[in-house]
Amino acid sequence: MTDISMGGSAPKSSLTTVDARTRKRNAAEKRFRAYGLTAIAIGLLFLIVLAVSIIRSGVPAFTQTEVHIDFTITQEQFDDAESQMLKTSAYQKLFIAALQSQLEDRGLEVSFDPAAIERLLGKTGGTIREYYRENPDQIGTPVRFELAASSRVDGYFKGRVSRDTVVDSRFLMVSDLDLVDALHDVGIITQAFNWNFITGSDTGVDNPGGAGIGVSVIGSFFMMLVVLVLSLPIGVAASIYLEEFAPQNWFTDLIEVNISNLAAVPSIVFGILGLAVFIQFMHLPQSAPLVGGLVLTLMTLPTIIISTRASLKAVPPSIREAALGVGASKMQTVFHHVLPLAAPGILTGTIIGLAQALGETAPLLLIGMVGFIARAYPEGVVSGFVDPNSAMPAQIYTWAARADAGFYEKAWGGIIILLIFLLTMNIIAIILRRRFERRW
Amino acid sequence: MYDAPHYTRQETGVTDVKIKAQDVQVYYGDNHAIKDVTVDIQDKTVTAFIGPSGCGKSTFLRCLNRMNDTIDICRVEGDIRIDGDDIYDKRVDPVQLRAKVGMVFQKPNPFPKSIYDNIAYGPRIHGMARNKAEMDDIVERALRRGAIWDEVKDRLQAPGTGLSGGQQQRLCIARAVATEPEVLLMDEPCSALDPIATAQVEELIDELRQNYAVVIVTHSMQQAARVSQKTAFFHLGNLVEYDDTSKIFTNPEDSRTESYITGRIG
Amino acid sequence: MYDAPHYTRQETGVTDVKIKAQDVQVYYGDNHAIKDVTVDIQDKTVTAFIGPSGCGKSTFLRCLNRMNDTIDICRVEGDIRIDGDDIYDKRVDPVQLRAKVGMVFQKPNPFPKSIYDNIAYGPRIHGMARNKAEMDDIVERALRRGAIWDEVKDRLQAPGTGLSGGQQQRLCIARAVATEPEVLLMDEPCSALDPIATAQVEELIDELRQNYAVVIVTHSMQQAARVSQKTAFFHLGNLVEYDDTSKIFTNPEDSRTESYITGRIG
Amino acid sequence: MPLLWLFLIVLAIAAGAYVLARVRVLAMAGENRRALHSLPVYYGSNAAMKSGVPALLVLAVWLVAQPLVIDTIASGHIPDSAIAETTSRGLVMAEVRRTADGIDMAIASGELSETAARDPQADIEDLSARLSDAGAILTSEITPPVFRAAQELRALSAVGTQAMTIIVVLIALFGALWALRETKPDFRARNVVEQGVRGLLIAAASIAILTTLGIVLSLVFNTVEFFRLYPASEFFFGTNWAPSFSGRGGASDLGIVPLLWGTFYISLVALIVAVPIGLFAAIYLSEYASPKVRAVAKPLLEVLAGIPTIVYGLFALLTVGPLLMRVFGDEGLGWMQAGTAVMTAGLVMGIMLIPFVSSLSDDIINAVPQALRDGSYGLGATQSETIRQVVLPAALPGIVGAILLAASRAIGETMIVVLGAGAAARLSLNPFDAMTTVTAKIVSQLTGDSDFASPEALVAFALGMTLFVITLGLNVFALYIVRKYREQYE
Amino acid sequence: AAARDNVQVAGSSTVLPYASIVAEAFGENTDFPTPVVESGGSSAGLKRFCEGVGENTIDVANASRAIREKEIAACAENGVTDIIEVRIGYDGIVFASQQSGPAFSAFEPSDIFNAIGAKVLKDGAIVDNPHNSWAEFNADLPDAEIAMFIPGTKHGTREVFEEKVLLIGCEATGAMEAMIAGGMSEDDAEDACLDVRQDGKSVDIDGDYTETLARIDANTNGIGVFGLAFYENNTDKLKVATMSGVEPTTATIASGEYPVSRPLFFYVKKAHIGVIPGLKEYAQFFVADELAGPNGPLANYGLVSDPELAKTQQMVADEKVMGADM
Ligand SMILES: Nc1ncnc2c1ncn2[C@@H]1O[C@H](COP(=O)(O)OP(=O)(O)OP(=O)(O)O)[C@@H](O)[C@H]1O
Ligand SMILES: Nc1ncnc2c1ncn2[C@@H]1O[C@H](COP(=O)(O)OP(=O)(O)OP(=O)(O)O)[C@@H](O)[C@H]1O
Ligand SMILES: [Mg+2]
Ligand SMILES: [Mg+2]
Repeated sequence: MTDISMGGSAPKSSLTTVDARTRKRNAAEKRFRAYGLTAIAIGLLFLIVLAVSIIRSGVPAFTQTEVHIDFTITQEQFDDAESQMLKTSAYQKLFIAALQSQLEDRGLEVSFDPAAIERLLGKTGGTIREYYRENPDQIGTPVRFELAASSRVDGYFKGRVSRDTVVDSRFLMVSDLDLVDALHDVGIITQAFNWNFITGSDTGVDNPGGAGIGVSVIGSFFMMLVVLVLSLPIGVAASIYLEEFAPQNWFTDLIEVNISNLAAVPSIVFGILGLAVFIQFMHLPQSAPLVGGLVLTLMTLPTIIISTRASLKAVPPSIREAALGVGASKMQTVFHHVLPLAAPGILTGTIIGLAQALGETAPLLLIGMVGFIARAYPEGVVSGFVDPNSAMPAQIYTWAARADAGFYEKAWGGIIILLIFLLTMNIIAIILRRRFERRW
Repeated sequence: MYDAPHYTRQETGVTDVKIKAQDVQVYYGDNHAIKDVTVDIQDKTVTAFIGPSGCGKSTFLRCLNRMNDTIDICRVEGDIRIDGDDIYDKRVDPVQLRAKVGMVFQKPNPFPKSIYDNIAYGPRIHGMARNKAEMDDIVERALRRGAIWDEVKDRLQAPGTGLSGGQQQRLCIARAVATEPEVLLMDEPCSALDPIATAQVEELIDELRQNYAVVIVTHSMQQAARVSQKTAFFHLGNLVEYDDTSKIFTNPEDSRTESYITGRIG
Repeated sequence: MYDAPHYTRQETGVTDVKIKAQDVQVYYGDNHAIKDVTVDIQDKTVTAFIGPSGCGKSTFLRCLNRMNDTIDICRVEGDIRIDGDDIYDKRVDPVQLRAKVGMVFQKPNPFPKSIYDNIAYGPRIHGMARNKAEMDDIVERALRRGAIWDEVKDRLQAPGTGLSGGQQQRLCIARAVATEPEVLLMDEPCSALDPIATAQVEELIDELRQNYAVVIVTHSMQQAARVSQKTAFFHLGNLVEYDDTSKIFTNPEDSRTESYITGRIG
Repeated sequence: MPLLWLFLIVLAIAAGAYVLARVRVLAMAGENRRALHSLPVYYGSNAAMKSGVPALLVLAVWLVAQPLVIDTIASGHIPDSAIAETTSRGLVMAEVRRTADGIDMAIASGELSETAARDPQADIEDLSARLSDAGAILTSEITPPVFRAAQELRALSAVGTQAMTIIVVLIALFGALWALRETKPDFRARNVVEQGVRGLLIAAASIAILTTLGIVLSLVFNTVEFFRLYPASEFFFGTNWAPSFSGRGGASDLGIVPLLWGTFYISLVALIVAVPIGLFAAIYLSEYASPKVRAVAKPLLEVLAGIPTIVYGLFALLTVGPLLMRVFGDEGLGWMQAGTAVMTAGLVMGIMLIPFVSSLSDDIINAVPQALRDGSYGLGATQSETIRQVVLPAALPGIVGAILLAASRAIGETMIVVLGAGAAARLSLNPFDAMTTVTAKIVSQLTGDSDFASPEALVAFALGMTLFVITLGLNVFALYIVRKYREQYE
Repeated sequence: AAARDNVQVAGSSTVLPYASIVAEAFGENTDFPTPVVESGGSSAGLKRFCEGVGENTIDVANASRAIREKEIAACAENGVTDIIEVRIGYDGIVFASQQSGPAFSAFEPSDIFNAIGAKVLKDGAIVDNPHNSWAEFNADLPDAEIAMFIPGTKHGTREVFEEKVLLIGCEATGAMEAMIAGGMSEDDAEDACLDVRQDGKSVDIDGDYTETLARIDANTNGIGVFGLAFYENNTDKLKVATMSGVEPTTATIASGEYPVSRPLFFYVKKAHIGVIPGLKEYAQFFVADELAGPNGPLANYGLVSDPELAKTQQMVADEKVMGADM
C-alpha cells in the first residue's frame, strides 16, 4: 500500500522543532486564548470602571455634616409648639433661635445674617419633636442634639459645592460659607459617619439630610425572600418536568415556548400583570413587598428555568442509565443524580435571576412601590410582607430624579448598598456552586 | 471447537421459563435493529448472547428491562414477559421491573460519587439496610462479589470515576449485584478484565445462577462455553440459533453459527 | 528484583528505540500508581502491556503522549524520550507530541458528530486533505482499516454516538489511524470486539508495525502472543518484566509473570 | 395566632401520619424488608401527603372564602340609609372591618373586655375613645350600624374560624386514616408519592402558561380599546412615531415600525457585544483559567448583571456617549450627531448582558464530559481546536439557550435605552443615530401624563401585545432551529 | 384581611416632590400614618383613581394637568362620581443652560420655534428647518450650535411647552400665517407648528429633569427645559434665560407675567372621605397656608403658590366636588 510507504519514508520530525503548520496552529491557539483573556479583561474592566464611578459618586453619602448643639426646651415652648399646625417647623424655629443665641455666647466673631442659620440647617424639626414626644421628662433639661446640616453645607464639606460655584439663592448665599467655616472651626459643625443613611427611611424632597435607605433595604429583603422561596423551587420543578418527564407533545412545546417568551417580556409588562392580577383581582395590598416579590418571581422564573434546563440537558445520559439500571425510579434518578450534577447551572441561573430582580424598578412602578412610600420599619414578619414599602432600586430611582444634588449622591450611595446586598445574597450561592462543580 | 460438557444443564430439565420474548422488533428510527426475535430465557440458568459486533445483542438485552425507554428514537414491538407478566404493559412499573432485572452496561458508568455510595445507592433506594452497619456489610459483600474489594477497601470514599477501566467495570458489576436482582443482564462484563478477574466474575455468575437467571453478552466463545448453559447467536438483528451451549458449540444447526464460532464471519 | 540487562534487545538489534522511559513515577494525588518504570519501546515493533486490572497500564500509556496532563491530580516524574526528545521538556508542544503519538482510549469516546466527521476531524486539523475528495478517501481508508467500513458506509452522516459498543471502539481506532501517527497507543482496542473484528484489528496492527511503533494494552494473553514482539508485564505499578514476547510467554524470569500468564495471580 | 396553630396542628397530624404509616408498614413487613413495594419513607410520605395536602388546600380555600361570605352577611346589617350617598357599601365595610380590628386590638391591650365588646347596647362614644386609646386608627366617628356590623362580623368570624378549625382537622385526620388503611407492603406508595410530586412539577410548569394567560388578559382589553380609537393598519405599518400630547387629540402618529426597528437594531448591537465577549469569557473560564481565577472572575462578572440598569443608563449617557462622540462625532468621523445613539445603548447593554452569556455557557461547557476532550487531544488537536470543534458543538443547545436569554433581556430593557439611545423613534440604518425601542416606549407612554383613555396612553398596551406576539413567533422559530441542530453526547 | 389605615396617593411625578414634602410633614405632625405617595405618571395615577371606589383603590390622584372629560366619563363608569379637584399651585417652566456655557440669557418664543420647529419661515418661504446656530436667526443670541433638550411626549410639560412656546413662536415668526396661506387648514397649521425637527438638534427627554441636567452637563451648548424648582435647586450648575423679557421667579409666575407655567392638581375621591382615616385631613393639610402658602415649605422648595389658595382651602373644607357649581 502506498500510504504505508509514504508514512514510513517520512523523516522523523523532532518534537522540539516546531513545523510551520504547528506553528500556525499554535499561534491560533495563543490567539484564541488571548481572545478569552481579553474577553474577561474587558468584562472586568467595565466592572471596575462602573465600580469606581459608583464608589466615587456614592461614598460621600456615607458621611454627613452635622450641627452639634446643646438645646433646652421649656414646657411652655413645648406646649406652644404642640399647639401649632406645623409643629415641626415650630421646633425648628426654637432650635434656630437656640443656635443663634449660643453663637453669641460662644463669642463667635463673625457677623452674619440671622437668616443664614436657617439656611445652614437641614430639616430637623421632626427629629426634635419625636425626641421630646418620646422623652417628655427631658423637657427643661439641656439635651445635646447632633442634627443634619443643610444639603448645600453638606456639599460644601464634601466638595460638591465650592465657593466658586455657589450662586446666591434662597438655599445658600456665598456669604454663608464664612459662617460655616467659623462654625466648623469651633466644632459646632463637624462631619460624621452617616448612620442614618444606612438605617433611615425616605424623606420629603426638602430634607436630603434625613434620607436613609434602611427601610427600603428591608423592603427589598422581604421581596427577595418571596422571589427566592418561590422562583427557585418553582423554576427547578418546572425545568425538571419539561426536561425529564414531559412527553413530547404540543402542550409541552407550548409551555416551552411560553417560558422562553416570558424571558423577553419587558419587565414593566409584568408590572401591568401584577397590578391587574394581584392587586385588582386578588385584592392583595398595594405597595406591598409581597406583591413586588410575586411580580419579580414571574419575571425571574424564565431565567432560572432556562439555565436549569440547559444544565439538566448537559448531564450525560449514562448517569441516568446507571441509576435507572439499579432500579431507581425516574424521580429518584433526577433528584439523586441529575439534579446535583446540574446544580452549578441552577445556581448560576438563580444568581443572575435574583441579581436582575434585585435591581429592577419598572414593574414596581405599577404596583406602587416607587414614590414616597416607606416611612417606618415593618413591625413584624407579616407586616414586612404586606405593609407599604419601597425597594432599594425604587428608592434609588426616586432619589436620582430629585432636584437636590444631595439626593443624587444618596442615590449612588444606595447603589453601593444594593451591590453589597447583592454580593451578600450571592455569596452562599457562589460557595454552593463551587462545591457542586466537577467534571466527569 | 470449544467444549464445556461439564457445565451444561440440559439434564436437569426442571428450570422454568423466566423471560419469554416473542416476535420482538426493535427500531432505532428507521433502522430495524432487532428482527422478529423469539426466545425463552430460563430461570436459574446462564444464557449467553453471542454474535458479531453491531448485531443487536445490547439492544435486545436492553429490551428486557426496558432500558430502551431512555432512548428517544428507539421503538420496541412484540411481547416480552417476565414470570408471565408483559413488561410493556401499561400497568407495569418499569422501576419495579428494573429492580427485578438488574443490568451491567457495556460501557462502565460509575456515578460521580464515592465508591461506597456507588454501591450503596441501589440498596439504599430499595431499603435493604436498616442501619449503617448493615449497609457497610452489603457494600463489602457486593464489592467482594465484584472481585474488587481488595483494591478499593482502603479508598471507599474516593470517587468511583477515578478507578481504572477494569476496576470501574467490576464496580458496576458489584453495584448491580448489590441490589440482588432476580435476573441479571450483563453486557460484556469482562471485556476490560484480566484473566484472573474474569475468572472471579465467572465464579460470581455461577454463584448467581443458583438462584437467579443471568444473561450475559460476550465476545469470548470460551467464556460463553465456560459459564453458560444456553447460548443465543445473533446475526444482523436476527436470532439465528438458540440452544444449549454444548449443542451450539459442538453441533450448530445453522451454517452462520458455525461460521461465526469457527471464526469465519464477523 | 528486576535487573535491566536482561531486556536489552539482543536478537533483533536492527530496530531503534522509539520511546525511552526512565524511572517514571506517576502519582494520582497520594496514590503512587506507577513506580520506577524504565522501558525502551522499539520502533516498528508491537509492544504489548499486560498485567492485572488496575496495575497502571493505562496510566503509563497515557504518560507516553502526555494525556495525563488533563487529569488535575496526576503528577508524572522521570524521563520519557521519544526519538531522543524529552517529552516533558518545556519546549515540547504536547499538541505536536500527540499528533505524533496517537491514542485509542480504553472507553470508546466518539464525538457527538457524524461518523464521517469523527474520522475527518483529525486529518482536518492536521491539514491532511486538500479537498473534499481527498478527505472522502482518507475517511474511507481509515474506516476500512478500522474494519468498520461495511457496517457504516451507508450511514456516514449518522451520529457516531448511535453505534453499538464494538462499532464505537472500531470507530475510535479508525479515528486514531486516520491521522497517521508515528506511534500508536492502543488501550484494549479489541475489548468489545468479536473474534472476527479482533482478527481484523490485529491485522491492522501488524500492518502498522511495518512503519510505526505500536503499543497495545491487552488482557488477552493470546492476543499479546499473537500480535506483539515485545511484552511488558506490569504489576501493582511496577514493570515486572519486559522482554521479547516469545520469551515472556515461554520462559518468564519473574515468578509473578509466570503466575499471571498461567492465570494464578490477578 | 390561631391560624398559625391550626397550620401547625395539620402539620403535626401529617407528621404523625408519616410516622404511623412507616411504623405500620415496617411491622407488616417484619424481617422481610424486600417484600415492601417501596421504601418506608414513601409510605410515610404518602400518609403525610394525603392528610396534609387536602387539609391545607381546604384551609386555603376557606381563608379566601370566609371573609367574602361573612362580609356579605355582615353588610346585611347596614341599612342602606346608613350609607352616605357619596360613598359605597364596600367602603363602609372597610370601616366595619377596621372597627372589628380595632376591637380586637382593644381587647388585646386590655382596654376593653370581651363582654363589653359584645354588648349590643354599648356606648359608641366611649367605645370610640377606647379604641383610639388602644391605637386603632379609625375615621372620626363610628356609627351604630357600623358598630353593630362590626360586632356581627366578629361573632361570625369566630364561628367561621371554629368551623374551619374543626373541618380542617377532620379532613387531616380522615386523610391520615385513609392513608393508613392503604398502607400495606404491596401498596405502591412510591408511585403514588411520585405521582403527587409529578403533579407539583406539572403545576410549576403550568405557571408559565398561567402567566402568559395573565399577561394576555391584562393587555388585551386595553389593546382592543386602542384599536377602536386608532386604526390598526396605521399602527402596524405606519413608519412614523410621533405621539402628540393628547391635548390636541387625533394628531398623533403611532406607527410601530420605527420602534421595532430600533428594538431590533439595539438588541443586535448588544448581542454583537455580549455574545463574543461572553462566550470567550466562558471558554476562558471553563477551559483555561485556573480554579482560583475562575472562582473569582465568574462571580465578579455576574455582578455586571446585578448593577441596576439606571447605573448603566447613566454610564451610557455620561461616559460612553461622550466617548463615542469624540471618535465618531463632529470632531472625529462625523457620523454621530449626539452622544445618545443605538451604538451607545447597544454597547452598554452588551456589557450588562455579558454574564448572561458567560456564566450560563461556562456551566454548560464545564458539563461536557472530559472523555470528549481527551478524544480530541489524543488526535493531536490543540486546545482551541478541541473547544471550537468538539466542546462547543456539544454544549451548543445550552449556549443557544443562554444567548436567547440575553437577547430576551435586550428586548426587554428600558433604562439603558432611555438614557443611552435617546427617545427618538427613527427608521435609519446609521447606528450612530438616536433611536428607541418598543419597551422604552411602553414604559414612557404608560408612566406619562397623557389622558389615560386616549390612544397615546393605550398604545402602550398595544405595543406590549405586539411585542409579545412577535417574540412568541421568534421563540417558536428558535425552538424549531434548536431542535433541528441538537447534538447529543455519549 | 386587615383594613387599610393610610391614605394612598398616586400619580404625576411632577407633583410627587411636593406631595412627599406634605406627606412627610403630615406624618410628623399628626397622629395619622404617613400617606403613601406613589409615582408613575398622571395617566397611570388617574387611571387607578378611576378604577372604582373601595379600599383597594387609591384615594388621591396627583396630576400635572387637569383631568380630562373622557377620564371623568371613564371614572363615572366605574362609580367614581364625586371628585374633588384641588389646585395646589403652579409649576414654572424655565429654559436653562450650562452655567459656564454660551450666554443664553434671553429668549422669545420665536427663538425657540426657529431653533427647533420642523418647518420654519425662512426668507418668506416655509422650509425644513435649516438653522444650525442660534445666531442665524437672532443676532442677539450667541453663535452656538442648537441643542435643545425638551420634555418628551410623555410629559405633561410638553403640552405647555407646545402651546405657550412653540405655538406662540410659530405665530410670532409668521410661520403659521404662511402655512395657512400655503393652503393648510388652521388645525393642520397648528399641528405643523408643534412639529419638532427630527435631526438631532432637538432631543426629547423621556426621563426626569436629572437626565436633562446630565445632558446639559455634557454639552456646553445645550439648553434644557426644567421646572422652576429643579432649576432653583441647581443654580450652581444652571443659568436661566428670560422668556419674553421676564425672569422666571415665583413672583413673576404667580403674577402671570412669566408666560410659561402650568397648574398642578390633585384629585380626591369624595366617597373615601370619612372612611379612609386621615384623608380629608391630608387634603386640608396640603393646601394649608403653613404648607402651600407663599412662605411655606412648598413655596420654599419652588412651587408657585396659588394666589387663590383661600378659595381652594374653602373648597376642600366643604368637600366641593367637580361640576357642582363650576
Ligand atoms: N483519574 C484517576 N484518579 C485517581 N486514581 C486513578 C485514576 N485513574 C486511575 N487511577 C488509579 O491508578 C491505578 C492504575 O490505574 P490504570 O487505569 O492505569 O490501571 P490499568 O492497568 O489500566 O487497569 P485496567 O486494566 O483496569 O484498565 C489504579 O489503582 C487506579 O485506581
Ligand atoms: N442509540 C442508537 N441509535 C441508533 N442506532 C443504534 C443505537 N444503538 C445501537 N444502534 C444500532 O443498532 C444496531 C445494534 O446495536 P447493538 O448495540 O445492539 O449491537 P451489539 O450487538 O451490542 O454490538 P457490540 O457487540 O458492538 O456492542 C447497530 O447497527 C447499531 O449501530
Ligand atoms: Mg453492545
Ligand atoms: Mg486501563
